[in-house]
Amino acid sequence: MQKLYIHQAISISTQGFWEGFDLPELREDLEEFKAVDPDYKTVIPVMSLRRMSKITKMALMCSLTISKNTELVWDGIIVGTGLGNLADTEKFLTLISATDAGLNSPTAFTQSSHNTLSGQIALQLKNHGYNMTHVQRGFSFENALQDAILQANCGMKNILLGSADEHIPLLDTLGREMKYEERAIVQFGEGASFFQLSADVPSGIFVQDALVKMKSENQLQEIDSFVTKNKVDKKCCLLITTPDMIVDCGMDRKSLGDLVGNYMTNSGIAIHLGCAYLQREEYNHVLILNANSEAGMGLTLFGHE
Amino acid sequence: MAIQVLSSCSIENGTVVVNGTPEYSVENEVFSDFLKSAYRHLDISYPKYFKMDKLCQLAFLGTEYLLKTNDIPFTDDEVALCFFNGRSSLDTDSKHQQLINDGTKVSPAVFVYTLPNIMMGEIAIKNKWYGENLLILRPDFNFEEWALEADLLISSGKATYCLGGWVDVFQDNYQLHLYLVEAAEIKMKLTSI
Amino acid sequence: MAGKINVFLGAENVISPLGWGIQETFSNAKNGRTGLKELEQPFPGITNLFAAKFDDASFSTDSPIEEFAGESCRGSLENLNFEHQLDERWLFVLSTTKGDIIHLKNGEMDRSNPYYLMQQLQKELPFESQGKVISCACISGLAALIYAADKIAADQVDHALIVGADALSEFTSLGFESFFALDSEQCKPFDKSRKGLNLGEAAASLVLSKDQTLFQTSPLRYLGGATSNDANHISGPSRTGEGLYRAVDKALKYSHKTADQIEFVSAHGTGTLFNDEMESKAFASHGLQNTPLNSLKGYFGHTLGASSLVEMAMTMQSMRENVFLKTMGCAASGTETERNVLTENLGMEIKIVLKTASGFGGCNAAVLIENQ
Amino acid sequence: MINVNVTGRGVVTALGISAKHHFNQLRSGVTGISHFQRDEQFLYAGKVHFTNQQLSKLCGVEYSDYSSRTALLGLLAAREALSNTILDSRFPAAFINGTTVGGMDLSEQYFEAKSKGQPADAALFGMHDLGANTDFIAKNLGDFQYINTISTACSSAANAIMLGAQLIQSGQYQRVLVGGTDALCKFTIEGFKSLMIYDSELCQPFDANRRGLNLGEGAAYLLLESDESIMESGNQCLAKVTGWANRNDAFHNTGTSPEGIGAQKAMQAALEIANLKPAEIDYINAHGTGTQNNDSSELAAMEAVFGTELPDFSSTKGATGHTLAASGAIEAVFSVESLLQGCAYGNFNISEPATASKALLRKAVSKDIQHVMSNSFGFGGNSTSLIFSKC
Repeated sequence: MQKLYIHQAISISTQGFWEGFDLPELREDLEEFKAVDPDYKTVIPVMSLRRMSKITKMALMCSLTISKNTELVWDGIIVGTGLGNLADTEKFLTLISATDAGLNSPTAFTQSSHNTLSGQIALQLKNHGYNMTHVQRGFSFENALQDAILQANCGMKNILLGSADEHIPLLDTLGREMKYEERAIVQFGEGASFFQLSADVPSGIFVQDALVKMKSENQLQEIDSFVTKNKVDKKCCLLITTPDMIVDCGMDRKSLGDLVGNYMTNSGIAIHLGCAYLQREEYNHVLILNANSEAGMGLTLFGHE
Repeated sequence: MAIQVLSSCSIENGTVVVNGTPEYSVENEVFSDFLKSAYRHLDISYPKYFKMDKLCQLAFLGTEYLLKTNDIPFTDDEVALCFFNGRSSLDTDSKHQQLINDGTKVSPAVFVYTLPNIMMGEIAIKNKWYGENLLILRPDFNFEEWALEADLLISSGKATYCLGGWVDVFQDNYQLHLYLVEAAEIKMKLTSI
Repeated sequence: MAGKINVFLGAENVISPLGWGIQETFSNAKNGRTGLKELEQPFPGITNLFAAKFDDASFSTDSPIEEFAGESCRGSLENLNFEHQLDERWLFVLSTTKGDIIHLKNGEMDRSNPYYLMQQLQKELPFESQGKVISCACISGLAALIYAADKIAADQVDHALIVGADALSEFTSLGFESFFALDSEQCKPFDKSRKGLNLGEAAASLVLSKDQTLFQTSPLRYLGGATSNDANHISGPSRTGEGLYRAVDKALKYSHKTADQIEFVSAHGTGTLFNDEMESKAFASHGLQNTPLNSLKGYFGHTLGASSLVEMAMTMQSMRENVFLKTMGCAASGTETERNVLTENLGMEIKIVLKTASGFGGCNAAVLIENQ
Repeated sequence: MINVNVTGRGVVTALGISAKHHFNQLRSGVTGISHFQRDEQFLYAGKVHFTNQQLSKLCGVEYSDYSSRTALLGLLAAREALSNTILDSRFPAAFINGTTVGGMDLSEQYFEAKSKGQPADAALFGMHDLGANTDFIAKNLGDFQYINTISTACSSAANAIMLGAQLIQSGQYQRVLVGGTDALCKFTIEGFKSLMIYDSELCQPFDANRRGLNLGEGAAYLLLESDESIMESGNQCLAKVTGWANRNDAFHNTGTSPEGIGAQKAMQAALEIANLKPAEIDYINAHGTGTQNNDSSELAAMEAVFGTELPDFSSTKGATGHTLAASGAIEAVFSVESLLQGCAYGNFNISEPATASKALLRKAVSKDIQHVMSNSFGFGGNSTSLIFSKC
């Protein structure tokens, strides 16, 4: 597998705006899981800002900041999002279900498209390269990462990879109607994470192996063989992006839900967190476990040189 | 099972519409003249056409226009004919009755067309089709109900294709909506489902 | 085609000049009576006609066909167990070629449309689902039977009442006369000296159902049926019998039977030179030249859209009573291929019967039924 | 070099079901677009003439009020694509689906109920997320080790095909089902109307007087297999995917640049990957939506890539309507049929061509076809070009 080095990472989450690999002080007693808005004006033109929904703003803030720090022209822009632009979708659905709405404003419609994020990034950067959006539920980000690895294997050098999901109040309403537990509803989260990946310039931290399997008879056995194959020792931190997932493997572990809330692409920020752990050289590896659906699971392993 | 339309043809108000596209149109032509000019437009030679009554001529025209767009190599028994018709053969019945009322000698050439299913015979002869024949009389046309009959003919294994629909003629009033349909079934040998 | 759902048929009935109801009609036929006779001045312009016609005094309205067809339906329904709900799972089919055509003489277009007759009949029926009219010339009856059976097999309906009816009219009499297709004496189906057909009027009805218990008397089983076209000529039958051969072939296929399992054939047998010849050829092609066969046109005349249901009902009665009727009018078999045409009533226990019909427009129909 | 073989295909659109049926319809010049009524307004659209109940029956699944039309259409087409293939094999299968509306038809019901103050059923959102539609299809087909959903507007399915081809070529998977599905829904109809590019008449792609697009619905899938997989499945190679590329126009969120830069780059890169000269392309199944903007920039881009000697080209959207995410896969199936049957399709409803080039086909043409290019462009500047070649 082509090694993919991580050069930059930027996230927006309920923990705030987080740039680089220094581990910030993480609060683990959060009562709210809404992403803290940074000052978007620093990179997004104010005129466009007004009409953008939060998910677009978050994604642009992360990706444009990364791009500003480098002279590179991206060979590919790859984004994973679970639910896409919920706010714009809700807005347009409300518009059209009103009786005799007549001609509606197209803004919400055009922005509701799932690839608005990758498209807006390309537009802002005038980037004509590969541009992709993966939307496979809880594995959207894992699949985007898989795509990045595949494209690196096919010759791409510099890739901008990211994830984003937004929260709208309707989700809470639906959660209540569907009789979710109140704590689970409170933990509905949101956030965005973007990374500069390079296939040829080393950075110290790299993606060692990534696996997404939709069909797995025995998840624990699967994890075991993945860990064995990659010669992972006890000095590995396990980051779990799934609520209620219990893995007893003698590794240090952290649940992302408590840190940033639960959203479909929170494995994005798990990578960011993993990078920070690796940077501090506390661990040899960071393994991200996403077992978001009953049968499927994603395993992403990072190492450092 | 369900069916899907391969081609369609409508004829009314001096216009022949094939697969949604106007194919031939004239204004202010009486029905009998229209039957001639639309036949000429087809550019085929079938002298028997001129022996037919108006109902058969209309059904024949509709079928020919419809088949022009499709060159499916039908085998001789895989096309079922299924027609709905509103006023039976009353147009020709009236002619036959008029001869009787007038005390004139009745004509076998007229009498033979006093059966509405003759139009299916004419189509079968032209195309050498030996398949199923069904004619149902009803006051109006409804595609969904026709599709149900066509579906039954196909799903019961009696035909691969069904051609038919609505043909109705009475004096100067006429209307035709024909369809050629096939099964919308996908044949599968999937064992993993 | 009978799939998983079996289709049963019974409650057959016939109202004809030969008898009022299936019992009387069958008994009269068995005793060698015929409904055909020489009519003097049956219609203005026709001096004499050898035909089967009801006595004018039998009817109280100006629409005899409405009365005798309605009577047939009522008779059929009386033979059902009425705890069964009569609801939208019922199908009503009228098979007729000309309906109440006598009103055309006065220019009454609407009443002359067969659809009108169906609506009139439906008014008397205890179920309200929209009735159908099938008009496929002389195969109308079998076409209606096949149609109804297919609908039941496909689970679109549960039960069907089908009635075939046509009246003797000036309209058809003069038409057939113009074809020189009429015999001025008793018709002689399958006979060497046959000259033509006799016309007649009658109604016949029967009930099809997926439910055996609907019938008071044990029903027969519908095996399969098919129609086909000669693709040859609109008024003359195919010389080779190609269309009929194919209809029988398909009916056998849908019935999952082979020709050698057919024990009896109820033929169309109009008595015209070409029709009977054509039928013989088609049957011979299936190797049925030695299978017992009859035509019942000599009892009823050719009752057009009603004929194949009249003959079906009579044949069902034969299967129940184990008596098969002779071909009235036929003295010695006279078609090209030697055939086993019944010229005397024959007592037989028969399991599987083939019923066929052929008509103008080149259409043919074949149905197989079985005595359980 | 591993070949990317197309060994199965399935399609459902307003024209009907099955690849064979569609080919007959296209060659005959039949359109599936009809004038139909929706919420008391009439519009031209390519509506699949089966109810959700009928679709469920055709798919062999139990009807449910909570199954989206997008998923049902997709399952039906996928079934056809896999009709000769058993999934359980030593080669794990992958499934990549493209969609943009997903279960929007159900979400609309929720909002409709709410706007009328009626109780709304939260379960209607069960298929709002696009991946749920993909999972529904996958679950009813068999076991897939890799399942993914691509949503890049109107190029979604084309990108799914591209990704599948790369998975095969890189040796990661031997057997990949790729394509896309989208159902008609109020959301997209009203959306394109709000952009004022929904033609109230029959759409006229590549006509000088074109006014916009007609939406359609449908789904299509291709089964891609490596040579090794074919040895096991015994499937016949119908065509090869030889070229693919995705580039971005980076000009405007919904509009395309006048010179079609993204389209040019995608076509050029696809030709490079296929190792073909422009002159070797025998037919282009263009994106050709019928909007002023798309068709003029697509023409400009084609001229930039192919010079004045354009290969024969046409848009088949006049027959199916614009099926959004599914269009790339539907047109890929058409391209495969084009190779198999030696026929380039005619463009629909042209009265005055938008180009003087004779290459714009107005009627179907029979000829030997070795290589077909299929273009798909979407919102967000997303531009994808695929090349299919004879086996």
